[in-house]
Amino acid sequence: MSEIRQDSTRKTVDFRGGGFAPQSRKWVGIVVFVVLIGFIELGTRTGFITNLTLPIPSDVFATFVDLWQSGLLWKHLLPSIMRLIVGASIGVSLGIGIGILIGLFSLIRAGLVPLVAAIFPIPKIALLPLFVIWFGIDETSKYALIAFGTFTPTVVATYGAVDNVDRSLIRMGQSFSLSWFSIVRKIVLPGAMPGILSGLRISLAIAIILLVAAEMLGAEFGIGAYILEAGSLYDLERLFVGVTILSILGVFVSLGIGVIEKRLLNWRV
Amino acid sequence: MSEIRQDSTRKTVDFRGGGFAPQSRKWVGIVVFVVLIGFIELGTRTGFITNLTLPIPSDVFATFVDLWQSGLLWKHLLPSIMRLIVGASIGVSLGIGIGILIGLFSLIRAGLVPLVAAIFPIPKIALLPLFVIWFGIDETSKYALIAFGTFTPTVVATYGAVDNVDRSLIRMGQSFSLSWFSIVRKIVLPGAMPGILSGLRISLAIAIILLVAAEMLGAEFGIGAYILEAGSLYDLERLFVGVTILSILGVFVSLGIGVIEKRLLNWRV
Amino acid sequence: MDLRLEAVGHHYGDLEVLSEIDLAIPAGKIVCIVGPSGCGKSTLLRLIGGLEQPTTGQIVQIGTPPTDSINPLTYVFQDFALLPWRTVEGNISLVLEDHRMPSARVTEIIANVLARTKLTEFAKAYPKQLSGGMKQRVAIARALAVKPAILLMDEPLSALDSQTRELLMDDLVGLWTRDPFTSVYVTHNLNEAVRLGHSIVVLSRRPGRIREIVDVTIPLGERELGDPELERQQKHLWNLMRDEALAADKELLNV
Amino acid sequence: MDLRLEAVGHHYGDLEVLSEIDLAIPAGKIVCIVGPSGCGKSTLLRLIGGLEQPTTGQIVQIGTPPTDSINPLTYVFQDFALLPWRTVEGNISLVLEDHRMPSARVTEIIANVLARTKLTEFAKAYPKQLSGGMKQRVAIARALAVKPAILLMDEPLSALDSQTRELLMDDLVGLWTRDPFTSVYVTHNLNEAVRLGHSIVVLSRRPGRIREIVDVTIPLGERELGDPELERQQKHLWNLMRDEALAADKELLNV
Amino acid sequence: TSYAADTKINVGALRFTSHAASFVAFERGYFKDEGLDVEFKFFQAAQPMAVAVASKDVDYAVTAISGGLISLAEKGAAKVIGGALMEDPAIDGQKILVSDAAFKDGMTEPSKLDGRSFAMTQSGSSFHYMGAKIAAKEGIAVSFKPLQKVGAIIGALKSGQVDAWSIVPHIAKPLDGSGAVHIIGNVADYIPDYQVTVVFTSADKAANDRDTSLAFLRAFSKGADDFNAALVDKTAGDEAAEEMVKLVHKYVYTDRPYEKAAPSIRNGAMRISPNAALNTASVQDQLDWFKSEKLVKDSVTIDTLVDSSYAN
Ligand SMILES: Nc1ncnc2c1ncn2[C@@H]1O[C@H](COP(=O)(O)OP(=O)(O)OP(=O)(O)O)[C@@H](O)[C@H]1O
Ligand SMILES: Nc1ncnc2c1ncn2[C@@H]1O[C@H](COP(=O)(O)OP(=O)(O)OP(=O)(O)O)[C@@H](O)[C@H]1O
Ligand SMILES: [Mg+2]
Ligand SMILES: [Mg+2]
Repeated sequence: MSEIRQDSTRKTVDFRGGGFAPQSRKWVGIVVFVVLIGFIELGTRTGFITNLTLPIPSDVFATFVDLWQSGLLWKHLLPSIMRLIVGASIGVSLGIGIGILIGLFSLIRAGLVPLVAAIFPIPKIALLPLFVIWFGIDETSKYALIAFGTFTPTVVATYGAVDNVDRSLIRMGQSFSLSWFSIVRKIVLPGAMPGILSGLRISLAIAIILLVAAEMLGAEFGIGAYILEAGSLYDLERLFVGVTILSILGVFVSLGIGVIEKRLLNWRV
Repeated sequence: MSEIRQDSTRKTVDFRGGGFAPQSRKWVGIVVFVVLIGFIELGTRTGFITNLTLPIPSDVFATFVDLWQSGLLWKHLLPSIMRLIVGASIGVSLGIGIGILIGLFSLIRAGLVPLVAAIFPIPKIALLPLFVIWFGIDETSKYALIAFGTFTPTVVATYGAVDNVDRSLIRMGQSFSLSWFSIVRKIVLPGAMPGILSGLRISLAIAIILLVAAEMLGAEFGIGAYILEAGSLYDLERLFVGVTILSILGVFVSLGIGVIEKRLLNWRV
Repeated sequence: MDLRLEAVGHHYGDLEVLSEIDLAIPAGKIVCIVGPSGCGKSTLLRLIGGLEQPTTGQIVQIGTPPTDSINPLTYVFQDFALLPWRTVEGNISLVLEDHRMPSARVTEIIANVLARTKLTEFAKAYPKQLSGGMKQRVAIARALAVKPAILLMDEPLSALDSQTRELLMDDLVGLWTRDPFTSVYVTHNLNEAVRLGHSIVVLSRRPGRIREIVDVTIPLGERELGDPELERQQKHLWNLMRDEALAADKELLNV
Repeated sequence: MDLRLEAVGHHYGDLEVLSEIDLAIPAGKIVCIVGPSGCGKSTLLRLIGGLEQPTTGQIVQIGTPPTDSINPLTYVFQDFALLPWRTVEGNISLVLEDHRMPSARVTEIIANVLARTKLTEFAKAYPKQLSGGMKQRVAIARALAVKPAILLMDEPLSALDSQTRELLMDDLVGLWTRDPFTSVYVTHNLNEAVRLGHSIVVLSRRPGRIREIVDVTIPLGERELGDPELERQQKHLWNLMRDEALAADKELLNV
Repeated sequence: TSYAADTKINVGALRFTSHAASFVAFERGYFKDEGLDVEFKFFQAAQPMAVAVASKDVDYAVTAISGGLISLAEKGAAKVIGGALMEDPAIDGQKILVSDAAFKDGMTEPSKLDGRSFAMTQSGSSFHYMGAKIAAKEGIAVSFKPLQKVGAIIGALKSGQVDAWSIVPHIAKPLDGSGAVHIIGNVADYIPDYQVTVVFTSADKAANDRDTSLAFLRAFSKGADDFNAALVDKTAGDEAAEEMVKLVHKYVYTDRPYEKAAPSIRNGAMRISPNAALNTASVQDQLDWFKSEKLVKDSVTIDTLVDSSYAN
């Protein structure tokens, strides 16, 4: 190995890497919330923000405590959760079923994909009058509306997920002469699971959003009904309590899917 | 090379591959539509489907032709498209901007991601009374509602896309001592483009869905207003005309994004 | 069981990929197939394994596979093709489950192939925990579990780094020496070809035709890194292929 | 310009990756670094290029880079790291754009490096149209465009098939012979190391330490496939590393 | 009457004081007395309630005459069988409101609303009808703003984005009290004997289940009589009024404490047509107006909408 000059200028190599890698700083999120709410509290109290624009956060909180202590919270929350569970279960399971059929069979794909694409941009509230005729005014119509709203995004996510299953794994299954049914059950379905779950995240957010529309249909209790009533009376405190509950519900559902993903997909890198 | 026995049983190798590869059969989609509409036409004409449940498709078509010939179609369609364009432009550009900031800066990410997650499941119709106060009942509030609705999904899609930009490309940029700004502009942004565009697909579908909610706010003309009026008058023919227009609008927007993707992302494999 | 390819040709639409392939694959031997990129090696292997049907010609089995062979024509893939959601064990049991065997038998087969590929202690590991070399060992164990009459290997070592490749070549030679198997082995790597092949089939550029078949007579167990006879054969192969490899490399792909 | 590593060590959190590396990289020579998987070769190269900062020790430049060197320490990556949305030309101009050169100068540089890497006719092609070998040629052209004082190459040929690798080794030797450059060349492949390295640094398993430095004295241009002296060196390296490679392979990753 | 013999019916209702007749009839057992086992179905808006009657999820309901109701009648799905809320010049009825900004701008009486905006929920709603009638009588032109929801209208009015509106007194009075909105007139001055809401059922029930329908109307009327006596005419004394407010509070403003709810309930007391009598002339006028606005088909006649055999 040849020798290196010792008498030359010496300088350490410049650092030019780093960055572009998000770091976790949980507390910042909390700070942002606290500052935001504090600012609104101050603004509404001093009148700098008029009471028409936003309610006073502490009043909203007091209203929430009232709602809780009166026991009405659960009376509103439980039916809504029930509607979410039943409606989303129907919509999601139908969606996954049809999505898989679309993913597996060219004929079904050709027939149904345009239909799903046509249904996707239809606003569900536009169909409310029809839902009353089709499904009545009881729970059925609320389930149906939520199911309908979750169905289309689930279908799209599912067949996308099936399409994305690594074809080399399927070819492997065929090369070992696995039956068609084994390939679907043991390779296609688990392979599509990550895509289906991340579709679920969107579907369930939509389900929560649709709660309000669903409870326009003759619901006495329910967070959506509570919000609608507050809105029609222009009662901002209650409106914000309702909206906050939905928002928290959404965050919990999202966390829940995160947990399921961790459990079910721990094989992922 | 050793010799092969010639006298043995001979049998060609069994075929066991094929399948699991979708083929395009465009006509099936058309057939499904034709059969479906034909069935409803027959059902509603014979009374097997009551006139409360569904309108007669040919009546819907006649209503559409009327709407067209009276010139009212454009009177409704143009303001809606205007609202879509302005509202979605605001929401999408803000969303992309904030999404990129979240993707690039850990502090902004930590502060804003929880906020966006909390806003996501809030149904926009619940906030209608507030939007009236905040933005009035003229076009501003309609733009704001559509902008608000498209903002959150765009943010989520954008920072996801930035996160997914191949880190090895960024490291390459750094190794050539490119400036931070060059890396963002020449590597991060183009790399995030496919993800941003596929997020746009969802955002714009949401924008169309929100048209109805937006036009709840004092709109005289607009497809959403047309649908709402038809709904309140239980005029099924007009309701279906309106819904069909939205659905076609959705399909066109989706095709449009497809074209943009082809243009902009022709570098993709 | 032997295999014979008779005037096999294949098209994808208008693209002719293989043309006039006549080839015998005798039992107990490893036949290596080399050729420039895109010449149709993988296609040829898929035809042999029945995953695709040749446009012309036919591929015949001569003789019957051993009765205990569960899947006579079995693949080992370049990308391992392990199910990431199953453990090593689970990946092997996958290919046995469709055959309604008593579960004791399944356990026995799995234990046996894991022992042969020195994987016993990794039975419960998930693919993501394994290095590339270990993953390919699992794929080989899975292939052995179905007692193949013929092993079809498509660049099984290409995804591995060269040190791991060296180790796995030793493993394959060990497996063959203890219990000779029949194999069609596709590779780009001429060193692998001369180390593992009893005969080496050189294909031309697309449409792939047989240009030459080189027999290597040194017994498998005695071939070593740096053997001058092997080096000579390798150099001969490289000289045969160099220009075509260069041309294949320079080709613009239309995607 | 020479480089000197002085007692360089590196940790990722609690994981010690490199320990006590002392190494000189003299101008005009190619230093190869080999070692088992995960021993810290890529980390070492990132430290040398200033993409990461060593936990202990320091890396010093001795002497100044030539004044016309735009980017003295320049990488060539295993995965090519080409921007798929830019043509071959565009990928090269990318690394020149930040330096406010007259555009005629940029065009001239691009034409020059494309000619040196025999890529002139591919100037307008997109990466997706190119084979792996061509992509790596583009990456090399890009690296040459900034007139590096030292080329840092991280397994530049590992993603290529062995025939293409052979062709690119010839190209690299050709480039060096015409205009000797300084390079740190990380590889797994001992054959590459003995074909391209003036000296070969063998690292131990993680934490990587220098086990041995092997000098290869045959001039680069005269080294050939199958040269017995090179075969001997390669075998020696393999014997040094075999057990560690095996152990590295068997390690369970915790992801 | 034995419980087993009771006819089960569903009655649609909004939680408004204007629906009090049904609540009274239920609470005081008048339905039971008629052999009706009533279950209330509550709605957030009148329109879905009308559809629910058409779909037979609800048997009887009370709502304003709207384009939707007429359209459903035209489809042979709904029939009006009686009257409910009505304007009575002697009683505080629906109010005409203007925003504070408009008020300060000089719009102190309805005649000055020329060229101004008038809020409504939707085209073909009762607000639309009222606004149009007021404008016609004053000989002025107003522009209508559809805002869908009462809440949105209140917001728009408070922030001065629409100029005028008309609404039942229990909503109008607190708004006037807050200072953000001003009452400038009474609807009754423009549409005397206005039949604001009507009792309706499905066409099938109206034609084929007369006994039940008549029983419902009888019980409903008794409830209306009690309500009118207690809170409208105030002939039953303070105690009865107090009791009536308490009864209504079981259904309306349930989440507010009684003290806060009581004034709103008292404010909301408008006359409910005695004997569920229907002011056919007013209905005819409304129908004619809907037709003239092309909101309903021209082929609709009063007989399509009203089952006159019940009109008494
Ligand atoms: N399913 C297919 N449809 C159309 N063309 C195909 C298909 N599979 C392969 N080809 C084309 O056929 C040719 C041969 O492909 P094949 O994969 O058999 O080559 P190969 O020799 O295995 O190449 P490599 O060395 O890159 O693995 C290529 O040009 C390829 O693009
Ligand atoms: N950014 C990082 N953070 C934490 N650990 C890292 C990081 N980069 C590398 N490592 C770990 O450091 C060790 C050395 O990694 P490095 O990539 O340098 O090894 P290598 O010798 O290049 O391996 P290979 O032969 O697989 O390329 C590995 O165990 C790796 O998991
Ligand atoms: Mg291949
Ligand atoms: Mg590395």
